[in-house]
Amino acid sequence: MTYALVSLSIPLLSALALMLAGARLSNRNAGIMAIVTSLLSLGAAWFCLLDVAAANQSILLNLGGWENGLAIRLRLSPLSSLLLLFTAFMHVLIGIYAGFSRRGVSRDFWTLSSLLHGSLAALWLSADLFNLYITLELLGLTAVAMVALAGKKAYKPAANYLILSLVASLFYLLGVALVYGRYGSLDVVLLGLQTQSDTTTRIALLVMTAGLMLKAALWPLHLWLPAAHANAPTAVSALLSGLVVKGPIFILWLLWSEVAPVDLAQQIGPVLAVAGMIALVAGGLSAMRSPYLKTLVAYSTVAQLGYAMMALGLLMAWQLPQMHVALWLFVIAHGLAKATLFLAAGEMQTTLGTKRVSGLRGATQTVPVAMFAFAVAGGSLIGLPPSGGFLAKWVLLEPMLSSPQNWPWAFGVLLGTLVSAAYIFRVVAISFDRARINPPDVRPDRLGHWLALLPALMVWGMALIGEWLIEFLSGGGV
Amino acid sequence: MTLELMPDIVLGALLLLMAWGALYAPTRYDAMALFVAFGVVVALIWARLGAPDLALAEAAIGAGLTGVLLMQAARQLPAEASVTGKRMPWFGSSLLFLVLTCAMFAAHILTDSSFKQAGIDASATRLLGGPTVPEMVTAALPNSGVSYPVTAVLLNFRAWDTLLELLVLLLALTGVRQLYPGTPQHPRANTASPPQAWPVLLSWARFLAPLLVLLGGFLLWRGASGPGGAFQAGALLASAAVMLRLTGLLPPLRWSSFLLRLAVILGALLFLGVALASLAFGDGWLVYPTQWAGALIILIELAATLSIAVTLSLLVIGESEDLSS
Amino acid sequence: MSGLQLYLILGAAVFLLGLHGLLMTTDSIRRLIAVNLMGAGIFLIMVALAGRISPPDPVLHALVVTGLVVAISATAFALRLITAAARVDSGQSAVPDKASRLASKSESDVAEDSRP
Amino acid sequence: MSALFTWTSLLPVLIILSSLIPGLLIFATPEHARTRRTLLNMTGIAIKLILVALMLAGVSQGLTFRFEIPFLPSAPLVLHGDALSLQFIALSSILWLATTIYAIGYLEGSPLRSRFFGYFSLCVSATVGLALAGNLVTFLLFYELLTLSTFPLVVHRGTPAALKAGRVYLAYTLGGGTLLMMGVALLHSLVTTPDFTAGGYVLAQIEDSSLGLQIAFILMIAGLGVKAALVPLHSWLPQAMVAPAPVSALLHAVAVVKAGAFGIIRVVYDVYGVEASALLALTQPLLWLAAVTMIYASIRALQQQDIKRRLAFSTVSQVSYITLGVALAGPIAAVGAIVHLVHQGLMKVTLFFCAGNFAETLGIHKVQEMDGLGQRMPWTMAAFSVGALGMIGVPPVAGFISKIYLGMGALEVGQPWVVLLLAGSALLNAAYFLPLLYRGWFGKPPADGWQQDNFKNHRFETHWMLLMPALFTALLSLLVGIFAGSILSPLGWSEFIVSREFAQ
Amino acid sequence: MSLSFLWLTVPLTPLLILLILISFPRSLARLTPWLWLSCLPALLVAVMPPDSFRPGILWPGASWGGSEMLVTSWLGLTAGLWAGAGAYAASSMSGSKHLLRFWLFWLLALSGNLLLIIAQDALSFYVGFSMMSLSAYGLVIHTGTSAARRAGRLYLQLAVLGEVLLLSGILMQAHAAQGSFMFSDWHNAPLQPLTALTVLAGLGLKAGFWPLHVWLPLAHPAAPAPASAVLSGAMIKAGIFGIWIFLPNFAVPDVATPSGWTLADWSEAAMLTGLFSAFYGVALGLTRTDAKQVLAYSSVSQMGYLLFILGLSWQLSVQRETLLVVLLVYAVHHGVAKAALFLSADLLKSGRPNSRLQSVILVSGLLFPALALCGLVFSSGAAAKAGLKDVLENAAMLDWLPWLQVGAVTSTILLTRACYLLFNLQEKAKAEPIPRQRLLIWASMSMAPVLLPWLWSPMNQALQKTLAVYKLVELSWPIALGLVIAIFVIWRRWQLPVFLAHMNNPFLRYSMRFTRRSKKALLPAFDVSLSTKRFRAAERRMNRYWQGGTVNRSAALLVGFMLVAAVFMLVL
Repeated sequence: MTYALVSLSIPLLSALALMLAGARLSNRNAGIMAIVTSLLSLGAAWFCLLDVAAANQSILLNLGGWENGLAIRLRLSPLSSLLLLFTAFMHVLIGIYAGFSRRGVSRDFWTLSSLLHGSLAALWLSADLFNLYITLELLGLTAVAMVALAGKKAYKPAANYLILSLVASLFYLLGVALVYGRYGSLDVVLLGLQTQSDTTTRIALLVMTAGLMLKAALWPLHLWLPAAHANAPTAVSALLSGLVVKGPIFILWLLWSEVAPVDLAQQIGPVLAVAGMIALVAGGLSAMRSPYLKTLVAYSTVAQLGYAMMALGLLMAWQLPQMHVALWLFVIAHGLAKATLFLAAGEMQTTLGTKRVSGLRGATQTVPVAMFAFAVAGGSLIGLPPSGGFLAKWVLLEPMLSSPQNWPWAFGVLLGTLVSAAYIFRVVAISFDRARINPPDVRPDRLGHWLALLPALMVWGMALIGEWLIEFLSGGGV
Repeated sequence: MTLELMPDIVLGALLLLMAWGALYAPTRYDAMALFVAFGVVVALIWARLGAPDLALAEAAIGAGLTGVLLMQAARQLPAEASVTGKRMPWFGSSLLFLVLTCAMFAAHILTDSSFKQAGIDASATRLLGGPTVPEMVTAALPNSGVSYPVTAVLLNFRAWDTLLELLVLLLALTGVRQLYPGTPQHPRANTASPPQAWPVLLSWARFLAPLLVLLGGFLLWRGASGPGGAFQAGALLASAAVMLRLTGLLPPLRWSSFLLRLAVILGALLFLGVALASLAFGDGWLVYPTQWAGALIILIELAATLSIAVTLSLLVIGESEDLSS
Repeated sequence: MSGLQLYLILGAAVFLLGLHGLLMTTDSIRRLIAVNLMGAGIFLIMVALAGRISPPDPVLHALVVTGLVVAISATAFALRLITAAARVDSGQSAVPDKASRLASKSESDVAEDSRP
Repeated sequence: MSALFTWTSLLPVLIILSSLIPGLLIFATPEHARTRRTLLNMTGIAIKLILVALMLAGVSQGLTFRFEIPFLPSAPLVLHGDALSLQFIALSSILWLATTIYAIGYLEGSPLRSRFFGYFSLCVSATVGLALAGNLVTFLLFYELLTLSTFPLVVHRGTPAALKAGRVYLAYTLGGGTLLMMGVALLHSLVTTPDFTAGGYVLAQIEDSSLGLQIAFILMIAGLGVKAALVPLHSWLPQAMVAPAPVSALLHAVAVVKAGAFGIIRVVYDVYGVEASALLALTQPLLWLAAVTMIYASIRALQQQDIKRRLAFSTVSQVSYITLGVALAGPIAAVGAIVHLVHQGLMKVTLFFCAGNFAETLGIHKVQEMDGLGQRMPWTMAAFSVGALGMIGVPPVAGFISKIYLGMGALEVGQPWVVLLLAGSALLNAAYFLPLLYRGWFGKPPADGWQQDNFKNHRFETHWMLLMPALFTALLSLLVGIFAGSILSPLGWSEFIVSREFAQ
Repeated sequence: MSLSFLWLTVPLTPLLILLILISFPRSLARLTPWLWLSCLPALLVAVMPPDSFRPGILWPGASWGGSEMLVTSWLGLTAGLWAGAGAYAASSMSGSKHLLRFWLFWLLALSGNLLLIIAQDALSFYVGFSMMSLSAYGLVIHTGTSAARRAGRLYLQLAVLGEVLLLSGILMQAHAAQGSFMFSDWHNAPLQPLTALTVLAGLGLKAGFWPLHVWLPLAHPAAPAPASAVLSGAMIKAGIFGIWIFLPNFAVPDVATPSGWTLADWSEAAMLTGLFSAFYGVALGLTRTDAKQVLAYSSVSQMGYLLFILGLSWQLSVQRETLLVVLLVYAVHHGVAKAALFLSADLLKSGRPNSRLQSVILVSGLLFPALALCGLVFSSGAAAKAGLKDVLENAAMLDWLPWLQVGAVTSTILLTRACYLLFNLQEKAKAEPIPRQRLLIWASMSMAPVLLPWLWSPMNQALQKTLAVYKLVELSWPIALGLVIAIFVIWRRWQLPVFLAHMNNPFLRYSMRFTRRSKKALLPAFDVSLSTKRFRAAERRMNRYWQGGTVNRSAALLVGFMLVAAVFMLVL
């Protein structure tokens, strides 16, 4: 647990230090500092993971040493340790990209990204409903601020994002209030032992779910996402899609897998799963028809979150532990893949001087590495073996296929795969157009392109540790 | 009973009226004014509900800072397209729907035992047959270092929430900051002198500001044992600062000043430092040693008050030249 | 009906009114007010719930205090953002913002495409 | 752990790496470094051939080559070199050699060669991996990788037509891949994923979950049928003809369609097993499907006026011979199916080489333009004739061996109508191939000269790198037919495979 | 040491020479006079057959050899004919275009023809047969005239059909023989009527008797004369040869089919068909005005007799050996004579005799084979006819005898016409001497019908039996009668109606129709088209609808979602 707390406080300290340092620290040094602290945090997260793997169970910590119920409790489960590691890794990677690739970022980026890192770490560790609310707010505000980093064009989407983010948090807060009013507790573990499916609980869960879905941009509450993610700076888009939307999903998962009474979860699960299926198709179709590259990638987030929603819904409906694994594998695989997609998309946009998908003609020649990265990461989104996406899909499919009455759900996965393939390869196919090449405006930035490739390779490398991951996540996910 | 509830019903009706007005008043200015009034009513309600510290906070924020914020925003915004003549489709039906929802919720509240006044079914909120959380608070209060339970909760039992809350404030400031350019270029940003204020306001400010500072200090000190605390104090101080700045009595708050930056982050930094120190040398993350708990809390509160005050004032009145680094 | 129940219902009503405002208003400031109304509704519910026992539940009060800070922070940020966005919309950008100048170094040549 | 490092377990990995690593290096090779690229290619091929020979020797000595790393729960990644894999690997390695030389000649002076050869090597790696796959999940993995690595080759020209074809190709193959994945996953949930076993491993489950097994079979065959170009899943293949000739050759002869056919062989023999397939009533529909494909594609081929398109439809028809042989589910037919895998590869690759030569040398793409080709390019035309006659089933070119075994196999399992089908198919093959030969050998060359005439003053009728591979494969297709009785011939090896498959 | 590898040289020598030709195309002119030597190994093993050869590494079951009379004599006949025609062609073709192509096809066909004879298993036979049939196409259309191309098309279509039928038959019979392709195993396997039918049809299409003759009268005239000679002399015989070895008459009771069917049941039908073919060939032949066409029809007629013998053999299993001799004698006789006649069609055009001796040679060289075909005494024809008659008499099948006599008469009439037309060719001949080399080869082949009975023992034995006077008379009067009728007709200058001469072969039309039909779109294409145009408008509307008001719409969706979820959570 100590390592987890260290991993959590390092980025927070870094953020404060950066604020304090202000203009005294050059932009570049600020970047280096943020990266180094992320690295330190990554190291701490790694040790924390080893600890958890050794203990093979969740570790609970009552803050301040107060008794259960009074104290805020932190919980370090295998999942949260993995997410800590993942978050830190993404920050290191994107930090390096932001710091050293040709696309500069303003100094505030470093403060914000450190804050984001810290708030995500706080979120993964928290096991207290109100504390989760604060981390949620923290997350939302950071995300909005980071979107606004892109400049004027992003203000409007950022403002919309902010308003909806606040609304979402408030819905969640309303639920928290009702839960506390009903059970007199905010602790996830304690609540899990108490909850019954009476009307108050139902209302509370309903509003919390709605709020979290809005926050996570789960279909049909995803309208804000494409604009916000597409307009954000490249590095920010990658963080937003890869990490930020996963926060609310974590809380949603916590709510339904631990707090909510089982019968209620079983009742409502199919609704979520169906929404996930629709998300897969609707988001995918939007991505397929989007004229802009980053919008396409953003819509693909909407679609891919459908998988997560499906996994969550079916987890609720069937109460099968594999679904935890599927859900979180999706989250991690999607995070890595999406980081690549956004970085690659941003790089290609800059190099080729166009936002349009059709501007990618000839991209395999002019920006080969970035395009390759895009395609490789896309392969994981589609779920081609042996990528992380495939791993997740496989785990998701197994219970679906195990008995005939569950087969219709598999059809959703099938559709999702096809639609993802359609939008990914729409881009890839255009990039092979040699007849009408769109010549690059500037020389490709090698470092940026290779950095974009890195997470894509990692998501395919997940195959190597696939069995271990599945075991690890199913060992003590709850 | 009805008679007993009369003030509440009146307050409630007033509240709803203000809320409605804040949303649908014909002009934006009216709406904003009504929203400020709404804040006042809320503060009243809270006072009535036995939450004086909240009432204080609401008064400082809802009636003070929010008002200034809104006015400032309104000044910069283009005129709003007229909303009175044209209403969105489904206005009525959606309202009806929400009223129905509210009625259903009301019906539920009226029938559910866990929402009864005092003497509630305590078992409902008992944790697995143990004590309720308020009982725990009461029981743990002597060890918390302060005697006022709300402060104990804020700065000890749920100190982690408060730490994060300070970060939210910082975050908002960072967010606001990066909406402004690094170096002022626009002529307006170079204004050497603050805008001319009304003489009445000027004199009021001269009188009010020290009072507010004083009151803030009092609230902070009092927070350990009674209603009050860092936030309320910080909010009041911020109000004072805003007022003084608006009247030009205070020099611009420059982000480029190291001291200002230190003041902004001090609360969070100290808090985090305490947390880390307790992790490294003490019994664990945010576990205060019992004998130092009171002192530590005061220290943190002091720093937090300063941070909150400076941050809020920057958020409210920070012009581009103030915020640029 | 007790006072508690009255305030609970009142809180819900304010919350729903805010939601209605969010549904129906198009002005950003009013939207922000709507969001604040929703928040106020929730705080009302929380404080009312705190009043079920005597003395009132300090935990809920503490939560509301924290919530208020969050709310004011977010409101301040939102207002600034809305103002900035509106400035951009009306084309009277007072000052070129930092990020876009920074971006202009590398992205000046990015074709500004407009939606069809 | 020690088992991980014996040479028998590493050999399958090395075989894959022997093309994968050169492929990756080629990507990094600058465009103008022709010698380096060629050297990399040739080194890879040489190493691969040596390794394959080693494994061939090992397998005939009874050694097992197995490599395993964990991947999914109860479905590890397994590479396993058995007799059947070797058949496919040997074919793809040899044809890789021919096709690489051909491609070097074909693409001389054209842009983006590093990319091309990089993907080319990846494609071969995927094919070899697919052949070595020791269980369904591993097979699925390489099956998808194959799709991905061939797509850049299909669209290599980058023209709008190429892109269109590429999109269609992807739509089909990724759809097929998805279906296959569903099938594999379904089967995994029923019986998990053990190694491929001669005689299959589903027999024990047949009572409990026959419906599931049937659906899994249908899904997998549909998925594999896309690549194997079974009607009605075939129409990507003729469209993919816009690709450069070496790619078409590779697609048709070795990599893609064969991957599908090979998969069908694996699924029927090593997953379900003949007995279970018959019990589940699965082979008969497959047989009909293959029959329909054979006839339909042949008739469509008749109507094509573009040489490559005609060849493409011929591929559709010929590959379904393999399916047919598998679906007949008898040992002799199995020999026919497995041996046709190689025979069709050799003959079809020859045909595509020649078609490419015509296009490259004289700019000839249409059947009508072939008049008198035999006078200008007698060697190419001769190679073309060998391939075409082999397709018809004219002895002693390889094709007739397959046909004999398929026919005998059909009679063996009491499906005499298949003989009629084979006869009809042979007639149709003749109907669409003989006119080409007629024009080539007996037509009059255009009076006003060829519309374009490259390589006019070369020592050979065309670039030697274009000519030699065609002659080489033509010769091979003759030799494997003539010397079919030798043990090392594809036929001998197929009988060896089948003797193991049907041992129990 | 076994000399069995010599069998290998039989088909390989032509292929080897072919390789040499390809490698040194420029020395073609120097090599052609020696190409006939490629038949030498075949002649050698025909004289001294070694043990049979089993090349294990060839296609499964390959086995080449055969020391019995059938193989040796047939091989000798074939090789001799090819050698003669080859030597002749070396001279006659020397000026023509595409010479290399001609020789390549020639050698390929030769190799195939030799291989099919020495094959002891069905697959080898099939290999040889295919090589021969398909390569012969190159010979048929060598001249490239439109007639040749038409004829070639029909020939090829039917050849492929024949091959496919043959292969089906082979497969079925091999299946009946437990997967063995050896003829020796087949003889103990049951024979299904379907198998018999396919084999009969497949090989019959090559043999060219009625009704499978349709290609023959077209292809023979179209091909160059040496090619016609081997086509008629050797290749169509391969069909008969094949039928003999594929469809044996070993009606062993225990290998009869369950239905009790044996080949003998078809014997009468085959004999009738054969006879009909004999007369049909004559009838059609008489309508023709082209010498080679007439000769071709004469072949149809003669193949009818061979079919008759085959049919007979199915019935008379006990007399198989005798019948084999009759068949051999008949085949050799017809092969040699017809080859000579076809060659004369070229020779007579090639020049005019420049001496009396040459004139004599010319006339006699033409008359000998023609008369031999009619059954002239002391010639091979007499031996063949007499042998057949003997068999019939011994089997007490006397009803058939008169027809043979009538056949002799009609044959005589036809051949008279053929000779008449051939002599007419002389009028169009070039005014230059006949190349001596050709004359020599031709003359030696023309003498063969007369000489062979004295050189080759089986034929000699058959001829011996005709030496009785009554037999000589019996043989001679039909010829005489035929000659009288023919001379009478010529004397009266009776002409056939013109429309008969212009009667077209309907199969040419069918062939054309088939070719054209096959190019038309018979089946629909299942091609998908990925077009989004149709949905574009709707999409635009959707885009416009969703563009503005993110917050309002999101709020509405939020409320809507809550409503739906509330229905699920609270109501249900």
